[in-house]
Amino acid sequence: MPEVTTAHYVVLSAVIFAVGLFGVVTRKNAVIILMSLELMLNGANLAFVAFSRHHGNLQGQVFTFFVIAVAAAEAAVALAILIALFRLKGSVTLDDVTELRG
Amino acid sequence: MNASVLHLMLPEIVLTVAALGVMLWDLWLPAGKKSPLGWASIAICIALFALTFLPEVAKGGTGLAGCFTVDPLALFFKRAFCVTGFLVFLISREYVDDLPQGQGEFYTLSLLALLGMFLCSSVADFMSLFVSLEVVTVSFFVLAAFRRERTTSVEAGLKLLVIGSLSAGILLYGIAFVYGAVGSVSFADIRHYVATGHIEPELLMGAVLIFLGLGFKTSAVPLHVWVPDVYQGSPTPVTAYLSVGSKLAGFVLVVRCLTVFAPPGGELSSELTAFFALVAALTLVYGNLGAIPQTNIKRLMGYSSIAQCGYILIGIAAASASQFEGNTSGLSGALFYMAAYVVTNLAAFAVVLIVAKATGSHEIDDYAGLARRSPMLGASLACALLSLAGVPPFIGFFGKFMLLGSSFDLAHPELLWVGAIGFVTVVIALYYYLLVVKRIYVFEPRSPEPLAVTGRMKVVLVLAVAALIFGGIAPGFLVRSATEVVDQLALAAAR
Amino acid sequence: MDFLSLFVIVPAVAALVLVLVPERQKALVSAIPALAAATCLAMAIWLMKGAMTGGEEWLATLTPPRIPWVESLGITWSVGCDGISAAMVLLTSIVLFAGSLVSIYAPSTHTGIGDRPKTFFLLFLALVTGVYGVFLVRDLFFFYFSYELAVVPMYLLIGVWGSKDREYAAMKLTLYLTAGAMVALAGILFLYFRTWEVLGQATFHMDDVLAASKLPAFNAPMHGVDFQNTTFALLFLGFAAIVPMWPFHTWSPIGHAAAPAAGSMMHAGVLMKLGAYAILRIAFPSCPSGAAHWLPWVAIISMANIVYGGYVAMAQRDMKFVIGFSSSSHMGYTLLGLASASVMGVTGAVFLMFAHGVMTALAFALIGFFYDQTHNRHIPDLGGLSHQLPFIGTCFALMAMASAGVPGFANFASEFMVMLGAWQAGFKWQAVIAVFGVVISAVYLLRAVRDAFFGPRNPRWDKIHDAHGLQKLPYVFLLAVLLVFGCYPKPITDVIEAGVKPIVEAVQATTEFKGNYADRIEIAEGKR
Amino acid sequence: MDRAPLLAYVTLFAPLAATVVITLFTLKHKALSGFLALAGIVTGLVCTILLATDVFAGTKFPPHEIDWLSVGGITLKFGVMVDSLSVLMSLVVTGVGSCIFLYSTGYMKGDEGYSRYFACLSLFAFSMLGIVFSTNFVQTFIFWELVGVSSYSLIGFYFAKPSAVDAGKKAFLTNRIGDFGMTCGILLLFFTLAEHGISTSLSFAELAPIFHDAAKHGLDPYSGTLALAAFLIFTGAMAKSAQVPLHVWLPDAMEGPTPVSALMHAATMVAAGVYLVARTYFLFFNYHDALEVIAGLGAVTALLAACMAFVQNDVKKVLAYSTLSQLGYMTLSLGLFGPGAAMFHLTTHAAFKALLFLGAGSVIHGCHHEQDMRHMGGLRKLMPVTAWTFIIGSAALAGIFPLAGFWSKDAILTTALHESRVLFGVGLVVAFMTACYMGRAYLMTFEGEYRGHAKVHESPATMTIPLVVLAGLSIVAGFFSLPIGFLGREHPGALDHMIVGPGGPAWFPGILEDHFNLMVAAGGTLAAVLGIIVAWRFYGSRAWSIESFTATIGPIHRWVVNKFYFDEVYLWIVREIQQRVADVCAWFEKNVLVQGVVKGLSDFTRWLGYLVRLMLDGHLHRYVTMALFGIVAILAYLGMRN
Amino acid sequence: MEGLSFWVGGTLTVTAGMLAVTRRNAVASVMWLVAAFMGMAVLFFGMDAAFLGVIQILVYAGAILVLFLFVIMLLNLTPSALVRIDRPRAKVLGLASAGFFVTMIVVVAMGSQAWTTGEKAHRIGSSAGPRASDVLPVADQLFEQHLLPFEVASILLLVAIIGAVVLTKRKV
Repeated sequence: MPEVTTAHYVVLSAVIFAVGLFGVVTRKNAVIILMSLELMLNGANLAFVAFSRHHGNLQGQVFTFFVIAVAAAEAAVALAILIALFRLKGSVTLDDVTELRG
Repeated sequence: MNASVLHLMLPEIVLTVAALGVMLWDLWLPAGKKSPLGWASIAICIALFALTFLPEVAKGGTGLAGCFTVDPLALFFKRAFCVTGFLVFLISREYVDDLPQGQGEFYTLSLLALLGMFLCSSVADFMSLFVSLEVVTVSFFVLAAFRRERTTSVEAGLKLLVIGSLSAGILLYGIAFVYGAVGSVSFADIRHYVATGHIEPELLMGAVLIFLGLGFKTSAVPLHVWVPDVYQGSPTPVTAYLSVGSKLAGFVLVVRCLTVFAPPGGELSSELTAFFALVAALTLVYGNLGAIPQTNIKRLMGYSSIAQCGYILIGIAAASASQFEGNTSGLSGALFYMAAYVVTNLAAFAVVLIVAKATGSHEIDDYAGLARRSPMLGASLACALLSLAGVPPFIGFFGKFMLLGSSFDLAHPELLWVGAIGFVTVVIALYYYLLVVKRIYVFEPRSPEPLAVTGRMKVVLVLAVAALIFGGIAPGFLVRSATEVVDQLALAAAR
Repeated sequence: MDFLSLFVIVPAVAALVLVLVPERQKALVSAIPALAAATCLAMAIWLMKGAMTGGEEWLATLTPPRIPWVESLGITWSVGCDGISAAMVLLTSIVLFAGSLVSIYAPSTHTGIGDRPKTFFLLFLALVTGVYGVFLVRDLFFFYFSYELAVVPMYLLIGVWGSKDREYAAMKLTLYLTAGAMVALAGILFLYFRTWEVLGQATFHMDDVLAASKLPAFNAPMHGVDFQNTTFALLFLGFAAIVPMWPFHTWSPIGHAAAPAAGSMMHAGVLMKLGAYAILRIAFPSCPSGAAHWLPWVAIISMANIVYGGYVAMAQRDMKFVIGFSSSSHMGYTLLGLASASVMGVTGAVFLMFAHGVMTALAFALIGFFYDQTHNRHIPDLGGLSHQLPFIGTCFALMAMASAGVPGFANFASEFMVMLGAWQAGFKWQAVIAVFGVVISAVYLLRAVRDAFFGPRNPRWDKIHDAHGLQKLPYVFLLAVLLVFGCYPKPITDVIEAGVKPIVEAVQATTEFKGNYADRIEIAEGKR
Repeated sequence: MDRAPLLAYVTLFAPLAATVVITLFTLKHKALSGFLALAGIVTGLVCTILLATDVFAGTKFPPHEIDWLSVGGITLKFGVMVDSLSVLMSLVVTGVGSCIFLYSTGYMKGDEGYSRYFACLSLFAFSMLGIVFSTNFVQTFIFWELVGVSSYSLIGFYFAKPSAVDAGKKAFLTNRIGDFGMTCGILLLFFTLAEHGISTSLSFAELAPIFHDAAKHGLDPYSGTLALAAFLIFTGAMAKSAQVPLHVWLPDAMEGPTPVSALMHAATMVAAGVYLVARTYFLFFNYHDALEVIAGLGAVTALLAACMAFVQNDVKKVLAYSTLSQLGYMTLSLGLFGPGAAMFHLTTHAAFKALLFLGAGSVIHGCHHEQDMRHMGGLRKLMPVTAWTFIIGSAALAGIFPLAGFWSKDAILTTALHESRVLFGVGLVVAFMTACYMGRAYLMTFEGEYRGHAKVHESPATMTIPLVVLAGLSIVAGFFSLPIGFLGREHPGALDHMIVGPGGPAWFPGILEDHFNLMVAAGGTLAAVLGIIVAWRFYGSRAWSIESFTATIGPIHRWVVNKFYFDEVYLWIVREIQQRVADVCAWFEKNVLVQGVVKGLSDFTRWLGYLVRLMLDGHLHRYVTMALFGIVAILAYLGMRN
Repeated sequence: MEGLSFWVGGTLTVTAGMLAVTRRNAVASVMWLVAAFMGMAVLFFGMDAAFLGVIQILVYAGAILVLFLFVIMLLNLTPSALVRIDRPRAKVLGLASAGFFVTMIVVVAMGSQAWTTGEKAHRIGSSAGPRASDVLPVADQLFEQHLLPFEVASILLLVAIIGAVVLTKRKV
């Protein structure tokens, strides 16, 4: 098993980020899209922590802490919007949310 | 924490307290009698504006372990944000007073967004940057979806949210790369690192991802995709606020990051110049072309907002190319233009609000004969749009002149092509703005009854138009302040 | 405030005052612009009189010190006046005066400015402010500022108060001219930054640019291309759109046709002259070798203007289109005069700008007069109008004569000067074609006069009235101007020549000139 | 200022003053307008007579000039040249002019545009005098054009009549074509001389000595360029003096009021071309090729016009073609080194042709605007004064001894005989034809039975007095040429003395020394008498049938009746070439430039706008995909830069 | 130890993440996402970031995802409502863009000398050595070095609270 370097973690984080992206692009369900966005943030978090270890300082870890806080805030607002949407439309499918276009 | 930090942060502290105060006061005011909140918010903006001139604040400095800095750039933008808030709150009253509920929350969130903007202009490391930016962004998620009983508003909120989160991810990834390359998130450290000649691809990639992520706020291609939809769907005061406040918050960070990634002597800047040139060109073309077939004024303003971002990016590209040395008219032009943009755009939105209130429509066709129904509204909107189009004697003309001019500096010929595209798009822009002006002046009104304008709005319009013209004829003062800001930045960046 | 700045300030202040006057005060609303116009005319006459007696030296004494405006960019408010400017200012004042009178004394108010006169005059004055600015400022930034300021109000003037196709015409005109201005701005910026490089100081002042252009470093190639050739081409092409040079002329006839009378007058009379003036004022002196490089081509294109414009005019049936295309044909002479790069030709070109401005203002005023009542400009529908409109008919015939280059009117003298200049520059065939162009212009103008004004009385137009009393004033005034300067052109040509001479001599001093104008004859020295 | 230039200026500007005053102030006061105009021209006449006393006495005046325009080393001047030539011409213009002005006050009575008429007529007098006194080519050209303008305004005087307006337009445009050549000629002349460093002046007084002594000034006297310039300048004269093929306007110009035809299209304006060539003869003298062409053109014009005069029924048209023919005569003389003879004929012709026109005008006036000779006849008894003066005029035109025409025609024929026998023959034939068609005209108008319906009356005194005066002139004008002692060759004739005498132009070939040739006189007279006899046989006694004659010559007659198809050719050029070119240009403008390029560009931009708009179709996932692609593309672009 | 955590945690995160974004049933997605976050926690632990690992489980898995679950239940997002999830074209495009993005990052990351050599760089700001499981250095960072973001984060949460309330209050 080769030695695990920072680059390995970066690649892994990119893969996780990409999985999130994939979800955002392909899913129609707004809830799943939100979850995919969370996954993307986690990808970035991984990179931060890996770099934190790489550089031997804790800024990356602290940054991750804030990212989690931001993610929580975003999730709260996002879910509130989804609820509002659901109340109006009866669904949270993106195909129903195309009134604004052009 | 010592007293000097408290002095430095006085506007932010006042703003926080005020926002919370407004939130609490709301609980005491009976429903339907919420207009004092609006007056209070306006007063807060005036007070903040005054506070920025307090010697303790104005002299600048850093605090909070180097995370918070007050320099001329921050002050310039803070003042611009005060004006933004002042005008937005003033024109919002036309709209918010009619809301069935939630006035208190509206003002609180708007004030908190303003706080986010204030923080954005003062941050000195990427951690604070990210969090402050998110304060602005999340506030706007809520504000955009504020009319939750309307599908368009909620749709706008959702679209803003998804693209916003995506761009936050991009931004984060960029910051991560920069952090990975440098080992610090502090601006000073990174600037020092860049200035000493490191140009690793990961650093470049990080920087580019950061600027791309910030492009969400400034509505630059390719993360501009939310702009037209959200502008159209959001409540009109929010659109106004979004178009100015959110954009400026993005730009102050862009400028700030530019001092980090393109300091004198740094070798990253040629790549960044190419990047900005490309993005500016794409943004210009996209915004201006997309605006041509629009029939909804708010959507038109959305595309126009993208286009304006493109012009500012020309100046940013020139700043990146000149690396705060020699001719810095690109950056000062960008700052000038942003300040001009505040007044111009808000004047336009004021008219949009009034017309929407009277006619209930945002269709451009309903602006037919506006100058007949209300000469004042017609003239104000026409002036604002022509200023956006860059026509003398309005302030937008001078801004565009500086920005486009900066791209023709023979010292960095690689920007010539962007300048050329800028010139072409100026003509296109004039076309679609004139389409609106045509409806205002040339077409006959659909219904002849005059539009009423409240005294308050009359004052706003007269002031705004006067500012547009005065700023266009005598731009010296504003240019001087912008130039001073840039000079200070150059000094700081060279350190 | 100095005298020259007053030309810009008077209309601007009048516009500001007008903003404050309520729309109901109709008398005041028309009195203010008329007063401003009269003031400007008086000042312009005084200026020209001074220039005739005192020459360039006297004009130079009028130049006030520069007022810094935006220091960091080197923008100053600086005005100045030479012979060319003096002539153009006089032209502007004349057309402004006549245009205000025509607007005020319009026989009916239907297509006149009965609708929202305040806004009309406001825009009109804004436009005039810009025009004066272009002719007087000596700072490239303010030059461009004024140029754009003069272009854009035209959109509304045409769009709101115009006639058929006004929306299309207004949009086309504005976009075309703005596009041209953009190209020219590129050239201006090149000059600006090159001057900055050479002098080490940001300045938009034309004198500084000229001073820099004398230094060898100014001409250093710009990334492989010749600096002057590129810059001149940009400046020329940009400003040529408003001249209007073929094939960029298509905005002009329809623009004229759609505009209201005073708008057309201002537009064809003065606005179109901005282009040639700008070329002469900026492109020639700053890029003399670029001028010498490109001008032979301009001489060829100007033929397209003259002949093509003339023939298209011949095929038109709308009176305003006839005059519109004839304008683009006549401006070909101006281009040819500029292309000759000789004192005679260029002076002729400037004088032609003056003469054509007055003539075409007269033409559009006259057309406006009868169109106001007939609501018809289709020439075959008219006919015999002289029976009902003897005064207007006579004026129109005289205008046609002036336009067709009949001696006695200033147009003849100027066109003849252009021909002399062109031949002198070695453009013999161009000169011959230019002479032929005069024949063409006579064909369509006489035809227009015949079909519209002569022939049996047409009872359809029995209801319309001829001009009477004060209504006649603007027409008589414009005709008198044409005749006075046409009968004795020396005073004004002397003034113009003094302004033209240094500009042309700079071009003639270049090596490029000696290569391109090998055939040129040193008439003055009688060499060879 | 000296007395002479001052008088010349007064002569020149008095009619202009009349024009200005009439236009500005007295349009409503008809009588006053007429008086002012008459006063203007009579003032001119008086001044000219005063000048003539000096000039013909041999006083020499330098030209008086001021700078009209002076730019870039080229100076154009304006001034007056007082010499025998100009004074002679001025005498013709003001003299005949005064008669005609006076005549007009009667003829135009009651016309709506009375004041306008006199304004235009005075303007014409001013323009014509401007040519006469001109000192240089440019000034000549300026007044040349002004003459065209006043001619336009007077031909089209009855602007309600489309034919009149068209005739005016035709005259103006035909003259414009001539002026086109003239301008080119002036430019070519000026710059050729300037190029060779010979002269930068266009003044006659300065150029004449140069051409006279070409070698001394380094001038190539046989330069083709200068010959071309000379010929081009002549094209101006060709148009104004209505030489083939630019003659087509003159017959149509008869649409104007008859006094106008008399003054301009018979006596003075059309003679301007001859005057111009005479004035600038120094230019032509060296260029024999140019002169040969001129002579040929003159001969052809004289011949063709005489032919066409036979078939006209409109009395004014007959006179018009006769004028054409006589102008051809003068031109012939010019081409044969006889400017003096040409000027002589010009002078006499002015008198008797004006007389004829005014006589015709009187007839027309008397017949209530009937111009067709077929509806006249027998008018001699009804209008005796008119008839007798008409006879004098016709005889003078025909060249009957001792009337004016005899002497001048004789001078031309002598010149012709001296240079070319062929052209002399042409001259004789034309002389015969002239007598013949004038006989026809007289006989059809005044003899036989009255064939019209309107009541005929003799004209008022204002009209008959000029007739009598001009008849007197037509009788005596020729005697001026008589040498003292009749055969004494060493004493040239008075006219000759005037022209080439000390007060004459700087350099000018005089009337030939062997001025009077008995053979020529006899030949000419014989031809004229023959012509009259033939006319009498056809129209007087009706011994010969005109119908059978026309049938005999068939195709020739058709050609003549159709005026040799000149008008058709021009019409074809105008319709098929000029208008087609105009249509093609207009088509190109509309469909290629406007609809094609400009609209194409704007449509393309708008289409791009729609395309961009389509990108945002409301589907969020597409937005995200687009954004991602954008980011990837930008990163790839930057990656590729490295 | 570290290698093991990388491979185990990495595999778990990626697999579970992929499953989470592809499940039709939203509840299943959430459950898989919980698994993925657990994998992340494993990775954090492996990198001596125990504090973060705990936070990850507590906040993400414990709070945020439970919130998601609540909402899903609240909205009654039955699988039947989610039948049409496939977007063939979008899938290709999404895959392609995501793939490009990753490729680019990988190329840059693998090209970086510093990151691939495995040695721990100590360049800037590495005053305190990483004493992994200790919370104190993190606290120092949070409350001393990065107090501003910490405070701002609280405002952010306040915004979120107000927002959530204003958007979901019953009465419209």
